[in-house]
This record gives sequence, structure tokens and C-alpha cells, in this order.
Amino acid sequence: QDITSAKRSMEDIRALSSQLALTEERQRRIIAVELHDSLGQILATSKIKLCLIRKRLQDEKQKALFADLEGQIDSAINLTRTLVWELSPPTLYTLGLVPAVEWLGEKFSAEYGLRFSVRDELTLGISDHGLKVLLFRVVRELMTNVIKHAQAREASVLFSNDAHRLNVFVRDDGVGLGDVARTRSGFQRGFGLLTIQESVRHMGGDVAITPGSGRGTVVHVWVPV
Amino acid sequence: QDITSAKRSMEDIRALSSQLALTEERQRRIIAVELHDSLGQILATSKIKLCLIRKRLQDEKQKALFADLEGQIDSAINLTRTLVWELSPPTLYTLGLVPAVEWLGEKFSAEYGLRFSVRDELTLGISDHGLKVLLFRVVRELMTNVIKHAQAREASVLFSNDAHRLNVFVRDDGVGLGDVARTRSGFQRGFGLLTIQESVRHMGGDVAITPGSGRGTVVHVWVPV
Amino acid sequence: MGIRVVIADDHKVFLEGLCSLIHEEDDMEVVGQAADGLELLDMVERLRPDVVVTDISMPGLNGLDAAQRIAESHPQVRVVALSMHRDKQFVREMLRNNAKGFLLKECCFDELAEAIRFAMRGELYLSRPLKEFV
Ligand SMILES: Nc1ncnc2c1ncn2[C@@H]1O[C@H](COP(=O)(O)OP(=O)(O)OP(=O)(O)O)[C@@H](O)[C@H]1O
Ligand SMILES: Nc1ncnc2c1ncn2[C@@H]1O[C@H](COP(=O)(O)OP(=O)(O)OP(=O)(O)O)[C@@H](O)[C@H]1O
Ligand SMILES: [K+]
Ligand SMILES: [Mg+2]
Ligand SMILES: [Mg+2]
Ligand SMILES: [Mg+2]
Repeated sequence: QDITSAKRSMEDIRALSSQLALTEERQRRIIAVELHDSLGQILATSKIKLCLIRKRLQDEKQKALFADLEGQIDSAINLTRTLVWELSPPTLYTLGLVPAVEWLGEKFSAEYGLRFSVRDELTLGISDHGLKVLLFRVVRELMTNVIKHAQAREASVLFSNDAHRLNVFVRDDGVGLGDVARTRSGFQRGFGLLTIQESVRHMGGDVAITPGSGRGTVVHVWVPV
Repeated sequence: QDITSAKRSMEDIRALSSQLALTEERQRRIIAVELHDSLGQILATSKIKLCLIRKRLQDEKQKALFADLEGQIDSAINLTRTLVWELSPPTLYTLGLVPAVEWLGEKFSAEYGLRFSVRDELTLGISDHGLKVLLFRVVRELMTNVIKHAQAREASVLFSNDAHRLNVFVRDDGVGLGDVARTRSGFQRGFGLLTIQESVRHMGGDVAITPGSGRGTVVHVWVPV
Repeated sequence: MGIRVVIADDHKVFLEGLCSLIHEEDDMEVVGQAADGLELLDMVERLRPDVVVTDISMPGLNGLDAAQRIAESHPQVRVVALSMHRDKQFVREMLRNNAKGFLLKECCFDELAEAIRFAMRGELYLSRPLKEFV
């Protein structure tokens, strides 16, 4: 009886951690939309108004001040855009999981100087919103791990599926996890892999971590479709 | 042996959900600081430049466009401020837990038309940063529950402590939880109370939910100090 | 007669600003203003403009889907996207839907009229920061 209730608890907890992730993502999304739609639009409108006024200006000094001001508004717009992305990538909501991961791969490649390629062999679309959001979080965590720990030169994300399940493989050619990190106690060093495992199992799937052929690491995540 | 490992899992999971909350809060904080410091500064600077230009203007039409433009920048500044607060209330970081809860109480009172009073009987300060952030999240969730479910007219938050523990009581005079909601299966309807329980237990404390005297609900949260 | 333009954006003040800008150009005029994608489709059907300038994030039907439908039903109408989004994925998707241009909202004032003329000639126009994407 103890074991049954322990099992039930584990299931509760899995549901809990997925739920937390979704709630958080929803809140972030609300703030991101507000930033993008309201603040972004106000700034864009200000820019238009500046432009309308500038066209009528004669005085050179005034023109110079204007150029300066427009520069300020531009940086405000750019900053707003960056923050929107950090909160909740619009690509995920408008274009879907694979484009969002592609975007992230480009961003990481540019920022950290390793090559992150993304391959899409999916023959189905992911319509379930929660699944999409959770998978994005999972892939983002795995990609972040590659950057933080792998010392890799190349990494890739592959999406594929068969009739029953959707697969994501995140591969890198880095230092590998070593034995310790693959055991349960290794997971306790960080929370990323543990969180991934719990939320993927909640979706009825699982995670397998294996050494890459040659070197590096392969993380295989699958969920039923 | 199964039970031991199940127990260990429960502890992992408690650590996990606290960890998630802290990581999330840290990320939000980073974005909020960026919004406040960078974007806020850019907008404030723009406002000053606008002012400088406006003083030199002659043309009435241009002046009218300018007034409009300044209005835009003002709303951008206000919106930025609101978003900063929604992401991560600066009060929590600069002034501490009680002032942040007071701020939230005022905000909720104004938005939802019920009276939220906050009483501070603490004789100690909370120096641990993680504890402060987690307690804020706990109290925020309890206050949100009052607004969502209690149909209360008045609610209060009381902070107190003795030599060994810190107490938070969140009281309302609403409809009460009923029997079902207090049982384990009741918790499964939502995740708020379950999350609170897990993270408070992770801090070595616990939660008790009882009917209020007369009507409503009292939630008592305590942690060791 | 000048180039006949329909513009769509869910932000009214921004939309009016765009109209004022186009108003100052001699070779073009705004014949319709839509507040969302469905209204845009309706105007395209009724007004048969030469060029459509559309926002991407709009309630109901977004600019991406609107562009796709316009490409199917009125391939002669040239679509120019105008958006806060500045990622390759959005640009690529818009071009896949046959758009003739992609403008960033903060660049559009200097480039808007130019982009509309390019579209009218059937040529592609991208905001300067986006040129590396193609
Ligand atoms: N791609 C990888 N290459 C090499 N080592 C890895 C890789 N991914 C994970 N690890 C190892 O596994 C450990 C656990 O990863 P996990 O994501 O759970 O935690 P973390 O990244 O250290 O911390 P957190 O994710 O909580 O910020 C890491 O600390 C690291 O030692
Ligand atoms: N102050 C309260 N007064 C009356 N009922 C309450 C109160 N707080 C909680 N409840 C009841 O307990 C249930 C569980 O609360 P919990 O916070 O766990 O979930 P939720 O608020 O419904 O959803 P979530 O917090 O996940 O958004 C609620 O659905 C509600 O029925
Ligand atoms: K004109
Ligand atoms: Mg990690
Ligand atoms: Mg709740
Ligand atoms: Mg829009």
C-alpha cells in the first residue's frame, strides 16, 4: 500500500512539475505579448511621429537632435525585442517548435561560437499547445547543457517521428557526460536533466542519455503522438 | 528498499520544485532589471531630449505633434514600470518580504475591491535570499487563491515568529474550502496548494489549512528560523 | 493614378501614422485600412489594390496566413510585410507565402515608400538589417 501511494505521489509530482512549467510559460507569454504589442507599438508609433516632424524641419541643430532621439528610440525597440524573446519566443507561438529551435540554434551559434544545426524530418505537425511548449523547454535545456558543459565544437538537433512517437535527438561532439553524471546522483548536481525526465515522463515518454559515437553525448527524448 | 528510494525521490522532487521556482524567479529578475535599468533609462533620456527640442520649436503644428509624442513616451515609461513590477517586484529585493506583500495587498485591494490588510509582528529580519523569494511566491499564491476562490470581503496576512519558527497566516472571510478541497484529491484540482506544500516542506516547514472562526479559511505556513 | 495601397495593422495610431507617411508621397495613395487579417482579405476582395502592406501579429487572422490566402486568391496583389519581428524564420515564411517585401517597424518610415515602389515593379525589398537573410 505504501508503494502504491508512493507511486501516486510520483505521478502527482510529475504532473506538478509540468504544470509549473506551463503556468510559468503562460505568465511569461502574457508579459512578452504586452511588451511586444503595447510597448513595441508605442515605440514604433513614436518613431513615425518623429519622422513626420523631422521631414518638416529646417534648422540643422534641430535635425541633429532629432537624429539622436531616433537613435534612442531604435535602441529602445531593439531592447524590447530582445526581452520579448528572452521571455517567450514569438516564433514558437506563431511558427511552431522547429522554427523556434532553429532560431535558438542560430542565436546560440552566434553567441557561443559553436555550430548548432537543426534537422527536421517530421512528417506530422504538433498541434497540442502544451506539448509544444514543454518540448521547447526540454530542447532549450538540453542545448543550454551543451553550451555549459560539453565544450563541443558541433552540435545538432534532429526531429523525427514514426506512427507512434515523436523523437528529438540532441547530439554534441564534446567531452561526454562521464559515468558519474549518468547515474541518479549525477542528476542531483543540477536540476535540468531531472526536470526534463519528470516532465517527459508525465507526457508518457522518456529520455535516454548515451555516449556519442566517438565522443560527446546523445540525448534522445521521445513522446507518444 | 522501494520505500527508501520513493522517499528519496520525494525529497529530490521537493528540492526540484523549489529549485525551479528560484531559477525562474532569477530569470524574471534579470529581465526586470534590464527593463528597469536599460529601457527605463533610454526612455527617460528620450524624454529629456524631446523637451530640449520642443523648447526651440516655433510652428504650432509641430508643437501639437510634439505634445502627442511626449504623451507616447510617458505611456511607454508607465508601461515599463508596470511590467517590471509584474515580472519581479523591486520592493522584494530592496525593502524585503513584508513591504512586497503590502504592495501586493494594495494592488489586489485596488484591482479586486476586497480589503487585504497586512500585519507585521516579526522580531527578526529574513536575510536568506532564497527563503525570501520562496515565501513571497507562497504568499502570492495564497492571496491569489483568496481572490479566485474565496468570494471574501476581507482578507489579511499576518507575519509573526518565535525563537524557532517564522509564521505566515493568510485569512479570509469567504466561502471556505469545504471538505473535499482539503483532502489530497482536492489538491489535485489545482497545483497551487500542492506546490506550496512541497516547497515549504523543502525548507523544513509545513502548511496547515483550517476553517476560519465563523467562516472563511485560514492557511498557516511556518518555516524554521 | 498612383499606386493603390491597402494597409493592415491592429494598432490604430500606428496605422494612422503610416497613412500620413504615404499621404506625403505623390505616386501612391491609401485606399483602405484594415485592423486585422480578415478585414484585410475582405478589402483585397472588394478594392483589388496594387499593394498590401500588412502587420504580422494581428488578432484573428495573422499577416502570415493572410498573405498566403492573398497569394492563392489574388496572386496579382503584391504583399509587403511590416513587423516588429526580425528573425530569419519570419522573413523566410513570409517570402514563402509570396511576399514582395519585409519591413521592420522601426525602419519603415524611410523605406516604406521605396518598398511599395519595389513591390509595384514586382521586385523584392527587405529592410536593411534583414538583407543578410537571403
Ligand atoms: N551535453 C553535455 N556534455 C557534458 N556533460 C553534460 C552535458 N549535459 C549535462 N552534463 C552533465 O550533467 C550534469 C547534470 O546536468 P543538469 O542539466 O541536470 O544540471 P546543470 O546543467 O549542471 O544545472 P541546471 O540545469 O540545474 O542549471 C551537468 O552538471 C554536467 O556535468
Ligand atoms: N481561500 C480559499 N477559499 C476557498 N476555496 C479555496 C481557497 N483556496 C483554495 N481553495 C480551493 O482549493 C482548490 C485548490 O487550490 P489550488 O491553489 O491548489 O488550485 P487552483 O487555485 O484551483 O489552481 P492553480 O493554483 O493551479 O491555478 C481550489 O480550486 C479551490 O476550490
Ligand atoms: K499621396
Ligand atoms: Mg542543465
Ligand atoms: Mg491556486
Ligand atoms: Mg500587431
